[in-house]
Order: sequence, then structure tokens, then C-alpha cells
Amino acid sequence: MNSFFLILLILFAGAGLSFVLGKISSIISGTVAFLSIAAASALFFTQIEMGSFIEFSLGGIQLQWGLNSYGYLFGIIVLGLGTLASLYSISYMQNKERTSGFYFNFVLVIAGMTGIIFANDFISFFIFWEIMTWASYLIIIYSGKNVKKIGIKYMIFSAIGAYSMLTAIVMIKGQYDTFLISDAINAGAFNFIDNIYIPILLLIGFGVKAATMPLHVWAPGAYNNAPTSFTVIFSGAMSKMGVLGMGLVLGHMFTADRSGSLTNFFSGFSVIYLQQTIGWLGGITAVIATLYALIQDDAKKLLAYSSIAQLGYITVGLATGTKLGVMAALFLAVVHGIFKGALFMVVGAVERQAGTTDMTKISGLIRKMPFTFLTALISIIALAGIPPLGGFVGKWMLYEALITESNSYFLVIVIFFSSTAAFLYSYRFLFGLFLGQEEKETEQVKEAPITMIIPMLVLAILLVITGAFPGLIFSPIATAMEFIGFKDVTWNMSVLNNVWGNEMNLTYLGITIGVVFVSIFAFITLKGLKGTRYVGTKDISTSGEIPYENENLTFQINFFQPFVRAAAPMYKRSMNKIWNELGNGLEALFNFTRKIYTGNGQTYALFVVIFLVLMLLFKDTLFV
Amino acid sequence: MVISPVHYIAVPLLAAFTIPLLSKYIHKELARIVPGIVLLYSVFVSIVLMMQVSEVGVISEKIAGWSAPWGINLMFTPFSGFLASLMSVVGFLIWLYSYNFKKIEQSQSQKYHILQMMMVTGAIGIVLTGDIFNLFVFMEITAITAYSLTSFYRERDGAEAGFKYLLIGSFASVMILLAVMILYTQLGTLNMAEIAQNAHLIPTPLRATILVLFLVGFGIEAEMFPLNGWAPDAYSQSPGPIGAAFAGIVVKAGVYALIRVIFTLFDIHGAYDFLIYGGLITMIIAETAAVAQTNLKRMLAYSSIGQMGFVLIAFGIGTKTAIIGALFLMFNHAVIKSLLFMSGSYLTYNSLNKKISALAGLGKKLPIVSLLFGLGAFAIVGLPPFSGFWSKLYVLTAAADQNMLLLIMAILAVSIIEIIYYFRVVSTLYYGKQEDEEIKVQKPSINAMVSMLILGATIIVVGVYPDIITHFLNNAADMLLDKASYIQAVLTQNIN
Amino acid sequence: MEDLGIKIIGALLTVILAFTVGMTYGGIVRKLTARVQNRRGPVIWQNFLDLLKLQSKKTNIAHGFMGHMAPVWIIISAGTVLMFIPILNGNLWFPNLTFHGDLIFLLYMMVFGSLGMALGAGQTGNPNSAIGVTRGLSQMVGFEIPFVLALVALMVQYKTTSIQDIMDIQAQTGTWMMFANPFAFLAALFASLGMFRYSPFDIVGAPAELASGPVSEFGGKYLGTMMSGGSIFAFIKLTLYVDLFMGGAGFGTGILATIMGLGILLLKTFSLYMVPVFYGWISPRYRTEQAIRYFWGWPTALGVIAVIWAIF
Amino acid sequence: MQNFEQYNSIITTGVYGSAIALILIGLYAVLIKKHLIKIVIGLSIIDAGVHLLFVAIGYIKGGTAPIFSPGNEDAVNKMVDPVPQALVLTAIVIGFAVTAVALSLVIRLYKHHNTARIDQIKSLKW
Amino acid sequence: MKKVLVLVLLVIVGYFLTDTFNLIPFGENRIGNPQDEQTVAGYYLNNTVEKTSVANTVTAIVVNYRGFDTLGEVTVLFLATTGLGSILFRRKEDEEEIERINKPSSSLMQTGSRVLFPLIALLGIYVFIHGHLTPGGGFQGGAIIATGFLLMLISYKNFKAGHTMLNWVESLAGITFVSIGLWGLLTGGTFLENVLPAGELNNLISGGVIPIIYIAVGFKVAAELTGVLDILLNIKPKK
Repeated sequence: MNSFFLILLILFAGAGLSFVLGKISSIISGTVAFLSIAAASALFFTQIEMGSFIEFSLGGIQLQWGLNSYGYLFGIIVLGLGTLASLYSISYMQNKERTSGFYFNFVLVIAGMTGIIFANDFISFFIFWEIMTWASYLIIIYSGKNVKKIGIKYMIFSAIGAYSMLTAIVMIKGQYDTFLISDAINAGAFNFIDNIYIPILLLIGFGVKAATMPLHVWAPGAYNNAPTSFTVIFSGAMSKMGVLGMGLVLGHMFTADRSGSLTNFFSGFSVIYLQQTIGWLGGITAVIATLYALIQDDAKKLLAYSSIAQLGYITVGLATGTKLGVMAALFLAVVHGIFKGALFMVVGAVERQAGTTDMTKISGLIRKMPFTFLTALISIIALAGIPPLGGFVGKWMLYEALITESNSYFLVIVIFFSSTAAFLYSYRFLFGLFLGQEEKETEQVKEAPITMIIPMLVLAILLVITGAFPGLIFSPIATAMEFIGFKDVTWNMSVLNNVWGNEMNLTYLGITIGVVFVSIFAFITLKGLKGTRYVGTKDISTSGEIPYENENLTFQINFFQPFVRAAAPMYKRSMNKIWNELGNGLEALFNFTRKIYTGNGQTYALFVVIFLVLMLLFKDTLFV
Repeated sequence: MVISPVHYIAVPLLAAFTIPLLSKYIHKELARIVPGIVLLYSVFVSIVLMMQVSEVGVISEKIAGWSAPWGINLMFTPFSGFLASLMSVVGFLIWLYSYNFKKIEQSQSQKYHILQMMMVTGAIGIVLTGDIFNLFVFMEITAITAYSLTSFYRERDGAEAGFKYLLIGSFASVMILLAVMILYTQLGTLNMAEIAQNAHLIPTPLRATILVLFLVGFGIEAEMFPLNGWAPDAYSQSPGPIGAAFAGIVVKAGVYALIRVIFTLFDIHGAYDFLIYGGLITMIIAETAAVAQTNLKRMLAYSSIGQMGFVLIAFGIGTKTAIIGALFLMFNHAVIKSLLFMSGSYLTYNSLNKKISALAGLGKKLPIVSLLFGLGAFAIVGLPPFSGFWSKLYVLTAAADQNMLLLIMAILAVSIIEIIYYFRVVSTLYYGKQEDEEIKVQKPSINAMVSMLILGATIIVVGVYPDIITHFLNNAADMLLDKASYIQAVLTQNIN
Repeated sequence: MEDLGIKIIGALLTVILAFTVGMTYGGIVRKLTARVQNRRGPVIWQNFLDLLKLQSKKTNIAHGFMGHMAPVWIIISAGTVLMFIPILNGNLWFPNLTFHGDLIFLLYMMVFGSLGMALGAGQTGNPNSAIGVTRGLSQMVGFEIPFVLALVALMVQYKTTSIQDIMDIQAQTGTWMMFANPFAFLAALFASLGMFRYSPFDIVGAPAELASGPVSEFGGKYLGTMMSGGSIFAFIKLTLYVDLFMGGAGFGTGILATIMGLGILLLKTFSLYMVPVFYGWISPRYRTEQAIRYFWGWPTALGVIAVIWAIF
Repeated sequence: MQNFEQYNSIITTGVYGSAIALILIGLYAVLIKKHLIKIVIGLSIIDAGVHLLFVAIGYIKGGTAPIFSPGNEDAVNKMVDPVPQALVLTAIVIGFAVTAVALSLVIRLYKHHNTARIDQIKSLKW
Repeated sequence: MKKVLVLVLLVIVGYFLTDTFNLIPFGENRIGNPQDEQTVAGYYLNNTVEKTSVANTVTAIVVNYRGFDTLGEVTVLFLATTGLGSILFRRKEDEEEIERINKPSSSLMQTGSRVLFPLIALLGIYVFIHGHLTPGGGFQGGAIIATGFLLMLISYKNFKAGHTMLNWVESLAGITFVSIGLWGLLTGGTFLENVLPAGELNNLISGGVIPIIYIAVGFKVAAELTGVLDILLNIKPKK
């Protein structure tokens, strides 16, 4: 049996099996889900040859499944993160209700994403895309909270995206008579000059999943509402499917040979306009999401907004259209998958152990959950883009690309602003959950079980490794970029180099920092060990004064109040409001149209006669 | 005895006339069982004939020994045969579902089952007949059963819905009758093949008038806006399975008639545009009206109307792919809407009122029914891998081939609206806040469950492997477009 | 390998220089401020004395993991950043690591230390520490904008993201950046006011009324290490400004050239350092949001003009 | 001949005209009258008009009934068109059936709503 | 307002109807020469006598050429009765309250009806038995019989059309019709084929199955119409 079929069969069977077994026990169901995903991953990484494909026909349509280097890159994210997240789920979901439905949809989402990666034609691409979408919808509403508000919104936006994509797909079929992605590309479907609608419609479709600006409003709620072990996948891997699509379209668009079609002056510009538009949309997404992230009191929501912001960077990177920019974007995509996955796992662990993710209710968990904190710390450093971890490499390449290879100077400022403001919420996250005063309510909290710790630590270690050896990821990215049209992508194992050939050895840097760190830490710790006593968080001197028993020492509410006050104008307008008003207006309109059905049979009869008369009046023009 | 298309009609009629006697003098239960056997026989006939027709091409059946155009003939082509098979299968499933539907009182079940069986028979007759007046007669058979069944329940406002339906339906029959009349004066024949052959001889103004009368007349049956005032009421007030029958059988027959008139009888370009625009308006109005519905069945009704609008659009595009898509849509609509009505009627039956908000929490009490309803909802909005997706894909592909970008966008915009209201119901079902703790839940009977499960399985199987059905659709579309061979098949039968 | 030896010696020299200069400048400012406020003030080397005292103290209280980490982070990030700053351009004894894009690297690396301290302060459980941190971070978002605008203006103007390149360009053209793009310099200068956290932007530390800023829970070696780091950072910032806008310093590798270079570097850095100090003497304190608004006002406008200037 | 033309046109006007008038009267009743029974009557009148038209189109000037009786086997050339008559027969019966159902519905409606005015029976709308 | 709109609409509809029928001259011979068999009607006129031995061409068309229509039509009637039954269905417990709403009529009326009823019935039977020879047929005859029943129903308050009888007649007549149709099918021909010998023109027993079918139709129509009238007259009085 073909490995493509086998992998998907394993996943779908796993979904079904975990659904059935879920009626017996949540743990069994979760284990089945984990095993099926792990088996699929094992097959994926061992059995499939790059470049192999199979063809078959379904419903009279030629379909092709295969694995290319570009898909492989995302396959790493999806199946890697999927395996870890499903392992993590077992404990996370242990005591919840209706787990069978959860695991069923969980595995389905993974299967859908795997299918998207395999799809070499638009139809199977779309089918798996939709499977992924509705399965994720079911998980989002799984908790039963905010079903109407968030679930329906998610589905509406997903549908907008999916249907723009479908429009583009059938247009490609209409114009080039093919459903195969490679054929469409060769025929020039993504060449913006010849075809304005197809790329734009596709970009809208992918932009929704990548939570780009006007279409991002579903994301915070959806990320927050889903069970955390799924949000790992949702934010870490599923959003990357949007990136996958956008990269495919934009890559081919920017690398397309336009020499033949540069017939008039404006045609060249239109690409630049599109590029700038997308870039700015990404930039504004990043800023707005960051601003909203830092006012959140809920750790999970904070991360949700942060995800959107990070996706904004990725969008910007893709929109540069240069080798470095796209590479930065893809690198960020991978790294974001890792650190955001780890962070959501952290939140999930806290949620499971402490019962809530509301940062105003819990704090000071650092001593109770040390491993979780370690993961959080490393991931946050990566998220903030601080050297020497992986996040920095991506950010660095992004800035390099923006400053030296494109003309979007103000976009740099926007990105910079957002990434500076990101420090605020990064700190808020760590402080809110792990630092600060220890609360009475969290006294009994214990470290998360081992099945949750292992995936987290694996991801944390990966982040350190990618920081020192980004080449490990550059390697698949470089081959992937050749698939989307870039030629001669060069890379080094652990050296950042730019267009002038100057370079910085990250391994060297990382090891240096590491050695210095360890030695100084050891120095301080060892020297201080003797006679130093560890004190609780109540034992503070505040310059010699001892706080009263009941004095409020917790500082969690209105955390960044000064900043919010200063940036008040930026919080006034919100895309959410605009969409809501649009929705309300449409609903009123719909309510009006249905008044046509008055309920009076005679009126209906009158409609018939009026229609008849109209038809009779125009019969000679209509039916010649 | 050789299986022939006339069995579709003759056997149910014989049964219908016999049932009153059987149930009175032999056994009461026979009144319910015999229609089932008859419908099952129809399914059997369908299978046999569909197998034959793929070899022969067209099965033509003379009635009373007179060949066309002197007598009436039944034409079992891949196209009409497909629809007839679909109707017989759906008809049988509806019977299975309603075999001991709790709301139907024992003494009434005889009438109910006769009417339901005759509804299917009438619709099959419409599809099979080759004679325009005979089509009218069968349409009346279907209509009368539909009026009666719409107002079947006394507790509901069925009579009101039935009367509206009857009022508008009478208009339809008057117009069709007028059209047939004028047609007869011009060509002196009632055989559709002969009409199709000679339609170009009719003077243009008369031809246009005939066409207008046909379009409006059959448009009423096909639920075209603004002729569909009866439809939401009729769907929502009739018993649950009859709502399914409306969607799966009655309206299909109306659309068939419309398509037959436009494609075969008068091949006029304007009529195709009429279908597209009419379908589009129907779809938009109906789907938008569905959004704000609070009553589940009424919502399903509007959705059904919208789907029929979509079917009309697909036929209006008129290319082969579009027709395959349209037929696929009809198939999907029949299967999925039936499932939705069937499961929906259990859901509403178990809620305090028929309001959507009252369905909250039924997902737990009626897990399988709710699951099936959810499956239907997912399928009808066209989510892969369910069957609804493929039909949408075919139609959109066809539209894209014709460069109808705006049409595509309109269709998809409407699909988004569909998603909104269907998903609202599904999420209420599973996650809504329950108002009453203890409502005694009426579990579906085993036969109803079997019927719904068959439909659900069909949705998934066809969705995953559409080749099961595309072969038939392909032949049917070829047949519909190949007017000449239809005419030839009818008019040469007097040779053999 | 010979090179490496010289480099290691040079690195050590750099650290010593930065530490000494930073501490001394701090002492000078303390003295000057005292004089302006009509006080006697401490001696100029008071900071060294303080450090000595702190390092010799026994640490008695530890707040945990992050408490240990905070000083380490500061010193690491200070040291790492220092390695990338050209102290004396082209001088063998004060070498620096360089690569294209190190400017961006430095910007992020500088934050590393602050974040470490913030986390350390956070773990102490003292709410005032956290308040100070939020103020500091907020203010950072404020002044980063004009600062980054200025840097982007430079980067855009010469299409480079390397400090070394910018210095080389200044050396070649003979024009200091503060004249080549005066708006960028002004914007950066305004930003530096916030960066050094002297009045009116000293609400972060809030020395007068909070009584316990972010660092109040640290004592002994922790505080000492942090102080050293802070001094090095002060030197780093000054040198960075000088390198970027004022042509840097350095004439060659010879002894004389080294001493001259050092002298010029000290001159330039000291004069630059006096700007925020002077400004602080004459200004009352801003609240955080006022400070942010301040930075988002004229300085940002100047920065935008600088970028536009750079583009055309 | 002139005379005959005139006669013909009178007949045309008479037969067609009265049939069309019936249709229009029925339509008027259906669309304007509020009482359900009157609406049903209107439907019947429309039916009657259409049936009349149907029979009328089969008429041939000077034709005889299409019935062969001993001695007039040659009359086949003079016979009127039998098909419309056959069709009308069917149509009438169908019309009757529909009317019967309509009346029964009216009875139900009247019982249910206590009124027979169509504009007051609007519990199903929107 | 609505009235004006409706009137305008009616004028337009009327205009188009007249316009249309102006193009269809009244009394014109559109069937051509029957011997040419150009049209269906011509074929019928030319062949009926020869092929079916039925004098009344209309009957031949109704029962044989277009017998399928007739079957459908009978079905419509049957369904109307069934539908009526279901629409006006009464529960068992309400059965006692059923009362004919008409007042008892005068004795003149009652006596007249009693005298006329057999005659009317006789006439009806005559009409459908001779349906293939003379004008009239099953429908007409059935309708006449039903008129007789109507007369009785409105004259006698307590007159009951026997439901059992009606059911039997209805069903048997229908079964006869369909069975004859199936007989044709079973004997290797087509549905409703005239399987009996045609006989001689103008004989009572001629035209093969046509008279049999028409008699069945007559009984059926009579029964159905009576049933409809009976149901409609038996309305539960309002309390």
C-alpha cells in the first residue's frame, strides 16, 4: 500500500478509533490518538521519498498526492508538534468531559494538515483544508463557552477564506483547465500581471488562517476558546497552513518571470503595490495584536494575541519577496511553531494544575512548577527575539531583509515598535504566572505530570538548538524555497550572513554566552550558597519595613496602565467593531427581505400574477 | 413478466385501490406494510432498469399499445431514470422512517401511507412520462397528495399552509393547462418529442407565451422566487417525513418539468438566463430569510428553497459539467435534506416548541439523531469530505468555465450565510443552555433510525468516493443535452 | 592563534576600560549633581568604594532562581554587547566582533539584560519592583521609537546594518553622522534622555518617593554585580552614540594613537553624557505616560523626518 | 362571405371573450376577495374559463361531434377535433378534485381560526 | 390601491390572452385532412373505427389512446377522497356529535327526490354503459349518479351513503381498471392494451375492454363524488 494512503489511513482510523474508545476512557482514547499520530509521523519521516507522488482520479477529477520539499518543511512542524501535543493531551484532557469528540477532531485536524501537505492539486488541498477547518471548529466550541460568538465567527471567517480560495481554484480550472498546482504555476496562474484575481483570492483564503489584518478578528477568541492542548496545534501548526499557502502564492508571484509581460508602465508597479499592501497589513496586524496582547489579564488570551502578532511578522517576511525575507518568514514560522507550542503547553500545564489562566488570580508559581517555568522562560526569550535563541535569528533576518533588500523603511519601524512592545507582554506573561507574590489559592499546586513536561522540555531544548544551529532549519527551508521559485538559496549551518558576505557564528556566540552564563551563575550561587537562606515572597524588606500581614502585595491588575494611557488612541478603533457593525447591518437587511413572505396567501397569489405579467410584458425580448 | 417502467405507476395504483379493502377485511397493519412493499418494489425496478438503461441507452414503454405520438409513452432515459430511482429510494426511506412515526394516529396511518406512496408515484410519473398532458395529470396527482399531506396534522397550522399551497398550485395548473392548450393548437400533438422536433415552427410570439406560461407554472412547483410563497409554510407544517418528501421528491419533479421544457421542448437561450437569474434571486432571498428563522423546520424550508435556486442556476449554466453538478445537487439535496428533515423532526418533537433555542442540550439526549443532523448540516453547506462538496465544486467549475465570476461569488456568499444558520443550530444542539431539565425524550424507533443511518452513510460514502454516482450523472447529463437522440428514441419506437 | 591571544587580551582590556569609565562617569555625575543641588557630594570614586563594600558583604537572603539569574544576565549581556562595540576604530588592542546586522543584534542584546533584571525583580514578590519594571518597559517602548527611527535612517541612508560600516563611511567622507543626518542625531539624542533615565525620565527608579525601586530587594553581591553591569552599559550606550553619530575614535594601533584615541573617545562620550545629565538638572519629573507621549511627539517626528531625509 | 366573417368574429369574440372574461373574473375574485369560499369560487371560475377555452380551440367551423354512427362513417372529414374534448374531461375532474380539497381546507381553517377571511389567517409568516 | 393594481394586472393579462388567442382563429381546421394523419387528431379520427370499433372517438381517446391519463384522473379523484378524509378526519370519540348541518327539507322535496333518484341513477348507468357509442361516458354517468345522491343527501337529513358500499365500489372499480391494464401487460402486450376482440362497430358489446373500463370508471366516479359530498356535508357542528 502506498505510504501516502497509509499515513492518512492511520490518521483517519486513529480518529475513528479514538472516538469509539473515548466512550470507555479518556486516557485510552488519548493514547490511541497519540499512537496514531506518532505512527503517522514515523512513516512520514522514514517512508516517504521526497518528490515521489501518486496520481488517481476521484469524481472525474485527476488528483495528485506527493511530497515536495516545501511541504516537507511544514510536515516537520505539523507532525512534530502534533506528536508532542497529542502526548501532552493525554494528561491535559484526563479529567474532562466528552474527550472522544475532542480526540476525534484532534486527529482529524492533524490528518487534514497532513493531507494539505500531501496535496499536489487544488481539489484535495481544498478538501483537506476544509476537513481541518471544521474539525478545528468543533474543537473550538468543544468547551461550550462562547459558542455563538466565537465559534460562528470562526466559521464565518474560515468560510470567507475557504470560499475565496475555492473561487480562485475554479477560476484556475476555467482559465488553465487544470487542478494540479504545479501545472497552474507553470501556466502562470500566480503571475500577478496576467491574473489579478486568482492570487488575491488565494491570498485572502490563506490570509484568514494566517490571521492577517482585516481577517484576523476570529483568532484571539478561537485560540483562547479551544482546549489548550489543541491551541498548541492551532497556533503552532494550523496557522502555518495559511503561511504555507501565502508562501506558495507570493513566492511564485515574486519570482515569476515578468520580463515578457512587462508591457506597460503600471504593470510592474501593481506587484509592488500588492507587496506593500500585504507587508503593511502584516505590520499593522503585528502592532495591533501586540497592543492588545499586553492589556490581557488572561495568559492564554495574551498568547493568542501574541500569536497573531508573530504571524504578522511572518506575513511581512513573505511580502518582502526576497530570498532573505522569505527565508526569515519560513524560519520564523518554524520557530514560532516551536516556541508558541511550548508556551501554550505551559499555559495548559498551569491551567491544569492551578485551575485557571487568569493572571490576576495566580502568580508565583515558579517554585511549584520549575520545569514549566524553565520552558516558559526559554520560549519567551525566543519569542521576544533575544539572542542567542532561535527567535532572534528570524527577527534578524527579517530586519536585514527589510532594511537592505526592500523599500519598506517605515514598515521596519512598525515591526520594531511591535517587537519592542512585545517585551511588555513577554514580561507580563512570565511575571503574571510565575513571579510575584505567591497566593494562598495556589499553595497546593504541584508540577505538571511527566507526559506534559516531556513535550515542553523537548520544545525548549529545540529552541536552544535552533538558536545555536539555525542551519538545521535553514537546510529544509532552502530546499523548500527552491520549490516556490527561488534559485540558489544558500545557507550555513550556524552562521548568519547577509548579502555582503559578512557573518556571525551563532554557535560560537551561543557557546560563549552559555559558558559565561554557567560560570558566573555558578560563581554567584556557590558563593552565596553558604549561609544564604531562601525566603518566601512575603519576606520582603521594602527598604527595611516589614509588610503587614494583610497588606496587598499583589500587583497584577492594570499592569501596563501607564502605557495603555499613553497609547489610548490606538485602542479606540477596533476591527472587531467594524465587522460587528457590518454583521448587524446585514442581519437587519436579511430580516427585511424575509418580510416578503407576508403570510397572506393572497399576496403570494398576487406575486405570481405580477411575475406572470412581467414575464409576459418582456417575453418578446427574453425568449426570442 | 419483464420489468418495465410502467411498473412504477401500475403497481402502486393497484395497491392504492386495494389497500382500503385489505386493511378492512384482512389485517389493519397491511395498510402500512403494503405501501412499503410497493415502494421497495419500485426501488427494485429502479435497480433493474438502471442496469438495463446503461446498456440500452433508452428504455421506451408504450401505453395501451399505441406508439408515440398517438399514445402515451414512458421514457426511462439515464436522465429521467436517475431521478426516478432517486425518488423511489427516497420514497422508500421516507416510508421506512414514518412506518411507526408516533405522531401519526393509527386510524389515519392508512390514508397517510396511501397518500405518501401516491406522492412518490405521481412524481415518478412526471419524470417518466413522454406526454405533456400526462405530465400535467401526474403533477396534479402529486399536488393533491401534497395538499392533503401538508395539512395532515390537525394540531398545526397545516390547513393554512395547505390552502396557500393549493391556491398557488391552482395557478400553476391553470397556467400549465393554458400552455398545453396553446401548444396543442399550434402543433396538434402532445408528445414531448414531437413538440421538441417541431417547436421552431410555432410563431415566435406564441412560442414565447407558451414558454412564459410553462416557466411560471412549473416555476411554482420548482419553488422559484417570487412564486414560492407556499413553500416555507408547506415544508414547516407538514409532518417531518413529508418535508423530506417535498425536498426529495415533489420539488425535484417540478424542477424536472422545468428543465424538460427548457432543455428539450424549447431550446431558447433566454430561458437559460431566466434559470440563472431566477435561481440566483431565489437562492439569495431564501437563504437570507433563513438566517433569522427561529423555527427549525421553517429554517430548513428556506434552506431547501435556496438549494433549489442553486439547482436552477446550475441547470441555467447549461454545460455538461454544470448539468452533472445540478444533478449531483439534486441528489444531494434529496438525500441530505431528507436526513435533515427526518432528524430535525425528532429534534423538534422532543423540544417544547419548534423553536431552535428549545433544542438546547438535545445533543446529549438524542446523540445519534443530533449527530446525523450535524452530519446533514455539514454536508448541505458543502463541507468536504461529504457529498455536498462535490456538487458545489462541479457547478462552480462549470460557472468558472463560462467566466461567471460574479455568479460564483454570489453562490459562495450565500453559502457563507448557510454556514451561519446551520452552524448556529448545530452549536445550539450540543452546547446550548438547557432550559428544562426533564423532558421525556422520545427515542427514534429502530426503523426511523435505519432510514436515517442509510441516508447518513450515503452522504459519507458518496462524499469520500463520488465515482459511485458520477457515472450515472455523466450518462444523464449526456442524455439531457442530446435532444436529438431523445426525439429519435421516442419517434422510432413504432418501428419496433 | 596569536591573533586569538591578542583578541582575548583586548577583550579583557575593553571590559576593564568600560567598567572603569562607566563607574567614574557615574561618580562624576553624582558629584556634579550634588554641586548643582548645593551639596558637597561624594568623592568621584565613590562608586568604586560602594562596589567594594557590596562585593565584600555576605549575601544573606536569596529570592530564588530568577534572583540569581538577574545579575548574571545583566553582566552577560553587558559583556556580550561590549564585544560588538568598536571602542577605538581599527585598534588592535581594543578589537571588536563585527558582522553586518550587528546593530540589530545589539538592540536586542541590550534588552536581554534589562529583561533579566526585570524577572529577578519580579521574583522578589515586592510589588514596587514590578511597578518599576512596568514603568521601565513602558518607557522603553516610548524612547525606542525615535531611537529606532534614527538608526533606521542611518541604516537606510547607507544601506547597511553594521556599526563598522557606518564608522568607516564617516571616516571616509569625513562628515560626522550628526551632520550628515542631523535629524537622526536629534531624534537619537532625545531618545538618549530616556535611555539614561535621568530626570525627567527617572520615574522608573523613582528614587525619591518609592523608596524601593526594582533593585531594592537585591543586596550585597547581587547589587554589586548589577551595578558593574549598569556601569558597563552606560559606557556601551555612550560609545555606541559616539560611534554612530560622532565619527567614533581611534587613529591606529600605536601606543600614542591608542592614548589619543582613548582621549578623544572620553571627550566625546563625556560631552554626550552631559546632555541628559544637564537636561535632568533643569527638568521636573514626567509621569510614565507623559514620558511616553513626550517621546512619541517631537522626537518621533524628527525621526520620521530623518528617515525621509535618508531616503531622498 | 363578408357576412360570414362578421359572424365568425362575433362567435370568436363570444366564445373566446366569454372564456377570457371568466378567467379574469375568477382572477379578480382570487386576488381581491377576502373570503376563503369566494376565493375557491374564483378558482373554479378560472378553471371553467380555461376549460371553455380548451373546448373552443377544438371546434372546427361546421363540424360535427366526433362520433361515428351508422350512416355517417364518411363524416370523418367534418368532425371537430376530439382531443381537446378528451383532455377537458380529464381537466374538469381534476378541477373538481382540487375544489373538493380546497373546500375541505376551508372548513378546517374556519374551525381553527374562527374566521374565513384570508387576511386574518396569517399565523405562518416570514 | 391593491384593487387598482389588480385591475391593471388583469387588464394586462386579458390583453395578452386575447392577443394570444387572436393568433388561434376560432373554428379553424387545424387537424388537417384526417386521411393524411398529419396530426394526432387526424390519426384518431381516421383509425378509431377501424382499430377499436368504438363509435365515440372521444371515448376511444379517453379510455384507450390516452387511457393512462384517465387512470391518473381516476387516481386524482381517489386521492381527493382520501385526502378529504384525512383533512376532515375526526377522532373516534367525536363521532357521536356528527350531525348533518342542513335542515330537514320539505316533504315535497323529499318525495320528489325519492321518485327521481332511481331515474337519475338509471340515466347515469345508461350514460356510462353506452359511453363508447353515444355522447357521454364514465365520468358523465358517474357525475349524474352522484347528483342523485346529492339530491338524497340534501333532502334527507338521515340519509347515509353506505361507507362500506362506497369503499367496495371505489376499490373494485379501481382494481378493475388497473387489472385490465396489467392484463395487457401480462399477456405480453403493453399496459392498458386492448386485449379483447374489437367487435363490431356500434354494438353494445364492442370496443374490447373500452366499455368495461368505462363502466368501472363510471362506478368509481359515482362512488368518489358521493363520498366527497358525504364527507363535505358531514361537518362537525361548531359548539
